[in-house]
Parts: sequence; C-alpha cells; structure tokens
Amino acid sequence: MSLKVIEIKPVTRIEGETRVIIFLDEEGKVKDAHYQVIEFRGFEAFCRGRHIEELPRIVTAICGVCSWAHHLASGKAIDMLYGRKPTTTANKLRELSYLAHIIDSHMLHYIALALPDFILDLKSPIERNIAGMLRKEPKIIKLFLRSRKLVKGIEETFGGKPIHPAFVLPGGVARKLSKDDWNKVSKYNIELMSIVSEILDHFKRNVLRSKIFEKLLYDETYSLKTYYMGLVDEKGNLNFYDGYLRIIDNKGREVAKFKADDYTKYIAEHFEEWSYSKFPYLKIVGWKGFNEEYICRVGPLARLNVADSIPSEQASEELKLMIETVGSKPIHNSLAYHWSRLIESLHACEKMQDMLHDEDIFKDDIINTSGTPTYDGVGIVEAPRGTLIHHYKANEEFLAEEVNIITPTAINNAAINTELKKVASKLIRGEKVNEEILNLVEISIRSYDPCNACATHYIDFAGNRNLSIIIYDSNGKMLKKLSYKNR
Amino acid sequence: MGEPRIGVFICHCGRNIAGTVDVEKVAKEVAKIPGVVHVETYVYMCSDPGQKLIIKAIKDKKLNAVIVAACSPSLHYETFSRVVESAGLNKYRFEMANIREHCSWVHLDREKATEKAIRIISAAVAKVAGNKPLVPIKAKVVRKCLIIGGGIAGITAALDIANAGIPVVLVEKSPTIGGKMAMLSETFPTLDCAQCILTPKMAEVARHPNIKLLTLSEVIDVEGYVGNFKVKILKHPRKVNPDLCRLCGLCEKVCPVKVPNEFDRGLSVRKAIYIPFPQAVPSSYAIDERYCKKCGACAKVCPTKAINLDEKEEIIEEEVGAIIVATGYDLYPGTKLSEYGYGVYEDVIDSLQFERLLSAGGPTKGQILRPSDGKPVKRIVFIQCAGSRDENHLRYCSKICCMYTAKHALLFKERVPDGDVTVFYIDIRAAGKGYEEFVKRVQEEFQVNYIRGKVSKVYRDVNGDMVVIGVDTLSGQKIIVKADLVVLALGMVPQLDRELAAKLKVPLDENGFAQEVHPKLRPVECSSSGVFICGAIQGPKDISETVVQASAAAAKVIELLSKDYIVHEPMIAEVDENLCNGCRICIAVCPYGAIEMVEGKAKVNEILCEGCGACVAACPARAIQLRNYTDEQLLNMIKAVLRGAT
Amino acid sequence: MKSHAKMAIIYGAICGGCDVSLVNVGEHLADILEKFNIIYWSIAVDGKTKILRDVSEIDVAIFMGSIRTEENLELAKLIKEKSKLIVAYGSCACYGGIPGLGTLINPRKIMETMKSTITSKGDKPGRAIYDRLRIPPLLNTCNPLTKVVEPDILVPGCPPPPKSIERLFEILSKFLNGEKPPKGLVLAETKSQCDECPRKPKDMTKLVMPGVFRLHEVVPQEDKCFLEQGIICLGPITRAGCDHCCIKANMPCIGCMGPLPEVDDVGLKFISSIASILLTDKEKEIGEQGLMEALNKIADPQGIFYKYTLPVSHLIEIALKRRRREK
Amino acid sequence: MFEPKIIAFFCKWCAGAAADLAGVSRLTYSPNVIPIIVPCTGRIEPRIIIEAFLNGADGVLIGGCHTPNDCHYMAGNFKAFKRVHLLKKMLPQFGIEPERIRIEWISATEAQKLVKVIDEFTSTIRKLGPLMR
Repeated sequence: MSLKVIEIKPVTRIEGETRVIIFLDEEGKVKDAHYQVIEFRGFEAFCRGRHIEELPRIVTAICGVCSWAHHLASGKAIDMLYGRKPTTTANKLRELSYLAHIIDSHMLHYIALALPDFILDLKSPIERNIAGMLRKEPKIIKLFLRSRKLVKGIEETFGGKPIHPAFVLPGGVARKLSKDDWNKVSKYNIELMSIVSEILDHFKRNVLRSKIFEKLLYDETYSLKTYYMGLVDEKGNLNFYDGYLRIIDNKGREVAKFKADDYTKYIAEHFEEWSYSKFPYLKIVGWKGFNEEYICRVGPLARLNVADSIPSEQASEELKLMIETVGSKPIHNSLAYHWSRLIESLHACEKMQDMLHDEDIFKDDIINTSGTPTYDGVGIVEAPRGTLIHHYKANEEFLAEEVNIITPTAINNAAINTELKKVASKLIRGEKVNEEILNLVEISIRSYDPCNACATHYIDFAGNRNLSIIIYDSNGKMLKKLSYKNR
Repeated sequence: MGEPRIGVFICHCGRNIAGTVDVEKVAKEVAKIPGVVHVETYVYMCSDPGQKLIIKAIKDKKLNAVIVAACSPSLHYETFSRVVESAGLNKYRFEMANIREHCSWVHLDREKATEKAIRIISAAVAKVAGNKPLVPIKAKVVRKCLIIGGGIAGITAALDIANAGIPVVLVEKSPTIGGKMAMLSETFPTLDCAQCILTPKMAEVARHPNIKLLTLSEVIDVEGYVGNFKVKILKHPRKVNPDLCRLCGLCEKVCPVKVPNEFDRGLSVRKAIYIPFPQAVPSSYAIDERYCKKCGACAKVCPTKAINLDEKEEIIEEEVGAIIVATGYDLYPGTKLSEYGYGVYEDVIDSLQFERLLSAGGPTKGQILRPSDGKPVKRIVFIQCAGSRDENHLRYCSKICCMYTAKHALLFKERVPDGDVTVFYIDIRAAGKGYEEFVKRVQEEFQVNYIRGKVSKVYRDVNGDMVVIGVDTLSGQKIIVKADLVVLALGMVPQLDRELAAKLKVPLDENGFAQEVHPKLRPVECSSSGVFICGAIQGPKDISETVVQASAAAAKVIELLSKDYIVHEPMIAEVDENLCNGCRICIAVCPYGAIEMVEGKAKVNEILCEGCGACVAACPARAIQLRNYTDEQLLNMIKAVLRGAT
Repeated sequence: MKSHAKMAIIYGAICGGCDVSLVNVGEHLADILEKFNIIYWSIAVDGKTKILRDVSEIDVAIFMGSIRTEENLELAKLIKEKSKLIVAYGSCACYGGIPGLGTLINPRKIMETMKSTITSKGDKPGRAIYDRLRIPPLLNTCNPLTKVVEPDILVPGCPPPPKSIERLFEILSKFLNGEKPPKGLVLAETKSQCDECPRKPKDMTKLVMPGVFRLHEVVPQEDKCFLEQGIICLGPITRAGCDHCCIKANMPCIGCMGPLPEVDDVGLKFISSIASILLTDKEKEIGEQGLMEALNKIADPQGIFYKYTLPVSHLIEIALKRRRREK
Repeated sequence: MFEPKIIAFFCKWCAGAAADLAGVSRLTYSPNVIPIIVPCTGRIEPRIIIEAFLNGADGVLIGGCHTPNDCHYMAGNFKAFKRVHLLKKMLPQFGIEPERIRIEWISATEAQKLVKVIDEFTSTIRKLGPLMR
C-alpha cells in the first residue's frame, strides 16, 4: 500500500536538527507521526580518555542554551568521583549562579519563542514574529532585552562567560564572591524580579485570557497523563540544584524517591533506529512504546507537580493560583509548562534574594580538596527543561572511561512523540495542511521547550518565517510542497 | 640580493667520493634544482686549481650563493669560506654538503649512495638559498677586571692579571686582604709558615700599579654583559687614612671599647679601632663602625691626624670587561653540632681556632693552652667530618679536613711530645702529591691514635675533663676518651649570598657553591659569559688547588681582555617585536641569560646569544628566529631531502 | 528602509551558544537584521536547502557549528558557490571546536558507544519501519567550515565575545556599502592572552613550570600566572579579545579564541613551549626519568592542547591518510 | 622490500661529529637515513618532526649530546628530550606509532653507537612499514 508522508521542517529544535514526519493512510488519516532528532555529535564517545576534571568545561558545549546545567551536573559528578563534598560556600555560590541561569533560559524561551503564538494572529505568519510583537507589545520586548543584560551580567560574575561558563572545580568553585560582585548581583536581581513579576502579570492579563491559549490549555489533545520526575529537597520542596529525585504517577502518588547515585536502578534508555536521540524510560514501568500511561515527563510542570511546595512566598501564591485555574495536581495540561516557567522564574528571583543575604557566600573555603576518590560519579540537576543526569567513570589516571549523559529533552522525547501523534491525528485530514495547523502542531512540541528553540525563533525576529510542508509518497518522491513565506 | 644564483661545486676527492658516488649523475640532478645556475665537478676541489675554479665561476656566472659538496665542514669549511670571500661573496652565503664522511665512505651500494648524495646536496641548496649575508658582531671590550674576594684566590688572580698589564679592581669586604689563609699557622704537607708565603703576595698587591684595592667594600650591583659590565661598589668608611697611619698603636691603647677579635675567632679581644694582624694590607688601623662610641679619644692621640670619625661610606662605580668571583668559604657553624658541645664548652674549639692557638702571632703566642683555664693541654681529641658527609648537615666531603687534622696532630706533638692525640675519622682522604705519605708519617712517627668511628657525645665531667664518647666502627667497641681539648674539623660552606650571585648571574648548585659550565672542560667559567670563578666558592679545595684555579681563571680573563673587540658569530636569535607577546617563556630556556624583557618584549643580547635555537623552538608565538637557520629554511631542507617521497 | 541584501545564517552541528551570543547583543542585532533581508536562519535539511537553491546568490552567509553530517557538508558547499561573503562564526566553524574532539572516532564507534552506555546496555532497538525515517548518516570526520571553504571572515570564540560580534556587524554594514574586508580576516586580537594578561608579573623574569599539576591537585591562586603554578594554560598561544574572561574567573585559558596568526598547529607548537619551561631549573638534578614522570602527568595531550582545534591539526592529516589506506 | 625514508637530525657537536668519525673509520650503515645537521637538538621542535612525516618521512631520528653535562649549550638536549617525549606520548592518540621517532645521545667518539642506532632504527621502521604511502 502506498502511504502518504508529510514532513514538517523546521521544527523548533533540541540541540541539533529535528523534523516531524507524519504518515497518512489511504483515507488520509494520520497513521503514525514521528519527531526525529537527526543530528548528533557523540559527546559520550569523545569525552572518553579526557582528563576527567576538565569535563565540566567540555560538556557545556552539549548545549549553549543550558550550558550552566551541564556545567553544574558535570561538576557534581566530578565531586562524587573524587569523593569530595563541596564546601557549604561552594554549594551556595553554585546554586546562586544557577538560579540566574534558570531565569535566563525560561525568559528566553517564553518571550522569544512561545509568546508570539498566543498574542499574535495565528493565521498571519507575517505578523507573528518579534517585529510584530514590538508593534503590539513594545513594553514586553524592551523588558525582555533588558532582562538579557541582567542575567548575562549575573552569570558572568560567577562563570566568566554567560555561555559555557568556567566556574566549578572538584569539590568547589574557582572564585570567591567579592563585595563588588555582590553589589552588582543583588542590584541586578532586584530589577530582574520586578521584570519577571511584570511579565507574569502580563501573562495572566493578556495570555491566559487569549482565545488560543485558553482553548489549548484545556484541550485534551494537548495533555498527557504521564509520570513526572524532578528534584526535591529534604523537605520535599522545589529545588533546581540538589536533593532527591522523586517520581510520581499520573495520580500524584510518589512511586520512587532516590539519590543521584541510585539513578540506574530507576532509569534506563531505549533506542530507536530512526532517531539519534534515545528514549529514557522508568525501569519500574519498562519501555512500553509511545503510550502516555507508561512514559514520564520532566521540566517546569513536572517539577511543580512533583514538589510538595515552593519555598518562596510570591511564587507559591502563583502556584496555588495555577492549580486552582487548571484543576488539581498533578496538572497534565502541556500548555501549563509555560505558566510553570514564569512561576519558577519568580521563585528563582526570590530565592536568589534570600541567598544573597546568607553570609556563608562570603566565606573563604570555596573548595574542599580532601576526600577519597571513588572513580565513579553521578551528578544530577534540574536543567530548565528538566532532570539532567551526568554519570562518569574514571581510571586511576583520572581519565574518563565511561560517560553517560541523559538530557531532559531526551526524557521528554517519548512524550513529545506521543503528544505529536495525538495532535496530528486530530488536526490533519489528508493533505490539506495549512500554516495554522502547522503551528498548532508546533505549539505542542514547543511547550516542552526543546533546547534550541531560541534559534529558530529568530527567524520570526527577522519577520521572515520559511515554513514548508512537503508531501511525499512512500518512496520518498515529492508529491506536493506548500511553503509559507512573507515578503 | 635578488634571484638566487647558486653554484654547486662537487668534489670527487679522488676516488674517495667518486668511488662510490656517481658524481656526474649527481651533477646532472642537482642542476635541475631551481636556483642552481651552475654546477661543476672537480677531482680535488680543495686543491689550488679547485679553489681557482670556484672563484672564477663566482665572478663569471655572477653567483650569489655557493655550495661545495665534498668532505666534512670540520676539515675545509674555513678553507672554502675564505675562497668564497676572496671572490667578493659574503661567506655566510656559502654552505658545505658533506657527501664523503656522511655518504661515500659509509655506503657500498653505488646507486643508493648517489641518491643520498643528491638529497644531502639538495638540503644544502635549500638552506643556502635562505641564508642572509651577515657580518660578524663586534663589541668593544673594557680592558679591566673586577675580582671579588681578597683571599689567596683573589690575590693570585689579581697579580697574574695585573702582571699581564691589565688593570684590576680587587674588592674585599674586611679591612685587610689575606682571607682565611692569613689565619693559618703552617700549611700541609710542607709545613711552611702560611704568613711567610702569603704576606709578600699581599704586599705586592698593595703596591702593584695595576691593582686598585678596595677593602671594607662590597659589590652591590652588576649590569651589562661580557666585555662591558657596569659595577657598583659600596665602600664602608675605614675612618683611618691608610696613607697617614704609622701603626704606632696609640689609638688602640686609648680606645675604651673592647670586643671579641674575629681574627682569633674570639680567643682574644680587640678594640673598636684595630688592625686585624700586624701584616694586614692595607697596612693601617681601621675603626669598626659597629662598636665605635665616637668618644674621639683616638683622634686626639693620633700623631698624624689620620683619623676622621666623620668619614662616610661611598659608592664607587667601575666599568670592567670581566669578573672573577673568589669569595671563598666559611666554616660550618659548630653550634649546629650540639652533640659536640661547641659553643657550650670553651674547650671544644674549631679547626681555625686551633690554627690560632698554634700560630706564633696568635692569642697564646703558639702555646697550646685550654681556653677555659689557660692550663697546658696534654690530651687532645680531633673529630673529623664534623658536619661533613652527614645527611643532617653537609652531604659533601669538605676535602681538606683530613689533611689539616693530620697537620694539627703533628704540630701538637711537636709542641707537646708527651701529649696524647686521638683522631676520630670516617675515612682518610689523602689524595694529593705527598699527602698520603704525610698522613702515614703522622700516624706512625708521631703515634697519633687514629680511631675509625663516629663520636656520639662530648661533655665535661665533674673533674673538669672533656669526655668524648664514640664507637670504633672497626671493632664495634664503645670508646670513651678523656681530653683537655676537643677540636672539631668543621666542614667548608660557600660564602656567596644568593642576591649577589643572582646579580652576577652565577648559578649556585644545591649546596650553594658556584656552578661551573662544565666540571672538566670549563671548570672556571660561568654560564653567564665574562664571569669566572675560582677557589673555595667553586667547591671545597686546599690552597694549592685554589692557586692553580686562580691562575686558570686569570688566564681566561687575560685571553678575553687582550683583544680590543669581542668578535661574535652573527648566527644568533632575533625577535620579531610585532609578534612577541612578552609571555616570558623564552627567558628560562636560554642557557646564557641572553634574553631579557624590555618594555614587555623579549630582547636578545647579541653578544651573549650563542645561537643554539632553543628559544626558537620554545616561543609559542613563533616570534623568534635563528639567523640563517630559520623555520622556513629548516622546512625547505626537509622538503628537499624528501623530494618525491610522497 | 530595508535593503535587499540577502543574509543567510546556517548551522552545522551546533549547541546553540552562538545563537544566544547573538541574542545577547540585543539592540545591535535588531539593527543589523533591519539592514539585511534574512532569507534563511534555520536548520539544514533538504526542504530548507531547496530554499537556498532557489536564490541565485547570497550576499552574506554566516555559518555556525561544525560539519558532522552529510547535510552539514551539503549546506557548506552550497554557500560556497552562492555567497559573496562567508563568515565562519564560532570556534566550531573556524577550527572544529569541542565536537572536533570526535573527529577521529568513526561513526560506527560513536553509535556503538551511545548504545552501550550504562543505562542503555542490552536494549533491543526499535527498527526504522519506513524508508522515510532513515536518519542522515554521519561523516567520517567532524570538520570546521574552513576545511570546506576559505571563509572571508573568521569569528573565533566559544561563543564569540560581544566585542567581536560588534566588530562583525560594523564590517557587515560597511560591506553593504561595497567595502569588502581582507580575505580570511580573523575577528580577534593578533596578540596572545599573555600580552595584557591581568596576571602578568611586575618583574618580567623567567617563567618556569614547577611541574604539571591538574586542577584536582592544586587550588589555583588568583593573580599568579597559571603556568608558574604548574597549571597548563593555553594563554601564551591563544588570541586575546575575550577580555580574559576565563582567566579572570580564575580558570586557565583552554584556547577557544584560536591560535596566534603565525601558529599553524596549536598542539605541536605548545607542546614545545610547555616542555621547554617544565622544570627547566631542575633538568640535571632530576634527569630524564624525573622529567618523564613530570610530563606523563599530562595524560591526555590531545584533549589538552587541541580542545578546540583538533580537526585542523597536522597530525589529523596523517591519521586520516592512514585511515583511508587501511580501508 | 619496503625502503623507509628516514630523516636524522644530528647535533653538529656530537652525533654529527660521530657521523664524521664513522666515515673516517669507514664503518657502513643503512643509506635510508639522510642527515640534517642542526646547531643543537634544542633547535628541534615537534612541528619540525611532524613536517618531516607530512613530507613523506617514515621515521625521524634525533642524535644529541649525552645528558646531563655534554650539551655544548648546556641543556639543549634536555629541551629536545622533553619535547620529543611529550610528542611521543600524544602520537598514539592519533594512531601513529611512537616508535617512528627515536632520540639518542651519541657523543662525537661513539661512531659505533651511531651505526648501531641507525641500522636498528632503519629495521624498526622497515617492520612498521610506510607511515602514509
């Protein structure tokens, strides 16, 4: 039988190139849909044989959008591998810098990537870009550009570079926080906090009420009843940098809680020949294909589902509001990811402010050099996009022997594929596909904030989106091409 | 210089080359190399007609570079470079290709040898093409030598050099020259009196027209390089004018200040105004600033008004072409050997103190009396290797202790024939003309009791006797010896502070002795050219060795300063300032300290640079190149050698 | 008033850091984007390459990332033939960057490694059910753009520092007025990190490495030359222009700004420099054995000296020739 | 049989002189080795050695003065030793046999040793086979 194939590109991307391929049967019903990661650089391979203590500065290159997450996860793996518990000061400085990064990434994604979908006209691609946004929401965009400067400034004071930082050392950090640094950071953070609050208000006023967002938020197709995973501290509070990994089922019941070094007991990875990205799954469930009951999601929404509470006033108020609005925990509505991002950003600002008044951060003992090496280390942090795991083994020369990296986008890969099929099946009938449908498909993927979203986004910035749908027969011969260009 | 016009002259060397190498084929191949405009072969290129043919070709063919492919450059490089020059070509535009020693003589297979010869010559062509015409570097030489240290080493060197007609500045930190030797009574193995052989030389220094003597002085700064050093000398005030001082001694009598006399190693006292010993040079009293109370009594009594209490220190600047470091040694501090009770018991003394006891001019006029109570000494114990050959103190052997201890034992027996002498030793090291005989004589003729063993403790018992406890390592028995006096043969330590060493760029070894360039072949030279070392500062040695080394250093200086110019090979490193980033990597790599940072850029001292190229390979910016051996040339040579290999 | 000068921003294998670096210059970017007609700024797959094929020529092509897949390569070739001005943006495009460390590991090996990690051992991979799902094959090597085409402008840095980006934008604006930059212009200092290193000592005396100490063996002191602490720092051979950001953060330079103008191979040159100053004052004392032990502490010279430039090293040429021969 | 191409960088003061002596003594050795005389092995750096490989050499031999004290320039031989050691440590990471580089201390009088080293090295490289061709 001859299948029809719809291929969509570009799709907002994770680190690397991705495409969507949709298969139609004779009646033109969606038979299958795949979200493919088709680019690969093989870090796990070429990190082998490297000086293990250098990895935190090498693995940042896995992703330039969340390089801090990789830097710190790697750093924590190294701590364990050398058997060095970081000093209190070191841990606090690391967390401080990391909170800034959470805001960095969340703001970038929400404003630059997601927002245009909801406040601009879906039907007119010409308008739907930052140029258009500037016209419609100049204030927000100015705030956004300002926020870039602020987070960048904070990240720089710790890691030298805002992207691909140089900060962590085995058992600590490289640099102390000077008084001047402190003044800069706290000044910036205060301003940042007001910007984030404004954006959150704007969300509640304009976005939440917008036809499209409201519709999709409650739309069953844009919702998956899955497991959720995320870090929580001893008290079960939300934490990005350290703590226990907690897994809950789709009823919100805790099914597992464990320390980083136990992760292999709970997580395994499945491999599909048609994707360069793997499909991590819960061992307690097993790999049962792309079926929402059995898969697990991570990221902002997952974290808020998993955590008992948020340890900061305003943010926890906002969380309450979200739960009331959408229903009850756990929240399965994918669009709530965006809301969660804003709540987390607010929390990050609040927590930073608290930590800046903890005198520990000025102590001299920024590094612990004693400890017995185990030559095996796992480091887990909550990257902006979800749980990120780095696991290294080293030989007696401290050369990397095994490197295992599980990225949040990989964990969400199964969910993205599953939701994609759901959405496509509902929206697509035969070959009559248009820009609006296309974007509706993309919105589903985009709520997961795949890593390089910002990149494709800037096509919008240029006011020049080039989207195309090509329809092939099963032999790959092109039958039809629709592309949407402006100008 | 324009297009390369290279001439290649290939020598048959009779059958020596032509026998295995197909010279004509080589000529044919070499002619194909771009830049080669003339190739000629001849039976004996070094012969007169051979040389003429090169000269003719250079002129007729307007060659601007020449290769002679023949024997080893070590044989005929000079010959041919003179030939090339005589034809009006810069000699640095000439290279030799060694196709005899490196080719025809070591291979049998004609074809392969021919092939190799072609490659060797190609490389030479590639190099010469990049050679710049250079002129030798000339630098003026200041015909004057600075000598630091007025001991027997410094005195000997000073006299040798001065007698060769070269001016000398001799700097001594104490009020008189003479050094340690002046403190000795007799010298082994000949037992002639130290003063008697030394003082005439001291006097000679004093009156030598070519020697400027600066006592109570020290070198505080050194700049420049071989042939052109600028030296700053700090001269402390003597406050007594040597030219007026008549040595009447009135001043000494009236001076109220008494201090221990260092010349007698504290066995006697002196005044604040003093003369170290009667034959001191300069022959004059001096006031010891550290103790003088400025009461003015001396000035009042001085008949010649030689005393000026207000004399100030002054800084003297000298320009010299060479420097000799002869700062000598000191004794290892006995106080560090607590188990021997030195510094605790007056009757435990060091070897130099014993020299003073023996000396007719010493505190006891040559009688051996106990410092504690002045009683004559009957029983005496000498402890050798006091500090030397000891992991906790000095690792090395101080070399002279065996001999002077034997000497001490002998001189003691001569003065106290019925005395008992015990010597504790580890080994006897008596290598030297007449040395072994001397020690034997002491052991047998004078029945000195030599015990092979180490002393564990020295203390004074209730009767006031010194008790020495040791182990006889031959018999394994514990040994207890009672004595009136115990003499420690303390080891030698170098006497040159690191600061001055650094200023002089004199490297010090792990024990603080000055490091010579090569222990055998260049024993008196330092890695910093123009600086020489002699005497005990280079390592423990006795007087005769010191004198030999001093004369050697003098000879080197005379060689250096007898020319008006230093002529230096121009194939040296040069820095491209635009590329240099001042990373300092090259500095440590240079064995001659020829590179220094000037306004953040590396600068090569062209006199000091010997052109080894170590810095070229080290520079991360590739800012340094070796003249006529650039990276580019080396690369082209490699390509030439491997032509057709890929 | 928009010009019709066409600009395309094209990816190889990237991490996205380069993009964020552009976003971070905010207003400047907006300005430049106003000046150009961005015809393309997205990922490289056939559908998109078609768009590039449609245009007859591209005025400015900015390439980010390294060339790992056949599609990356195809795109690089495409801009080569169509672009008036080619910019290699970021260390990956200029020298291979971090992913370049994988250039010698052949794809099979990479895939095997990936499938045999601690968490994916023993997994039965699902098949590619449809032809259309075949994923584009990896190339045998991971190369910078510079191996495919000689760019007009190189912008090194991981990611490029704001200073360079602003310079780039100036040059691009000038280019619109017909002012073409010299071929192969590198937007970084010609001087090394050392030239104005904040740790440069007052007294410019000799520099000796007291040994090799890895970052888990010493606590790096601030304000003291890393090499003098025995910590390998690529500052002496790396271009300045990043405002010494890592060094100021008390981390040694790892060379992302690329080699100095005269240096054609970072590793070979810097091995020579490091070896030259290592324990130079103790050579005779500790002898060959001692020196070997000290040097052996550099357990991964390749990773240390070629962190960003492996694909452009001379040794790679040899290695690849040999690999071809073996096939 | 495979005829390896080998470049020998000889220090002019020791190994170079030893090569002269070998000639004078009419010793014979493998003609595969072409000598390039350098002022000091301290002039040699990894880049030069690798250039030799890139231009078709199958092996590179370096002959310098004995450590610790024989170097005419005091410690050039140590510089060469350190550089070569680090290079040889890296070569396997590129799949290149470190045996293709050999550094030996050969004094001006050790003509016999020079011959032995040259012949040994030639057969080593012969066994290893061509580097690239």
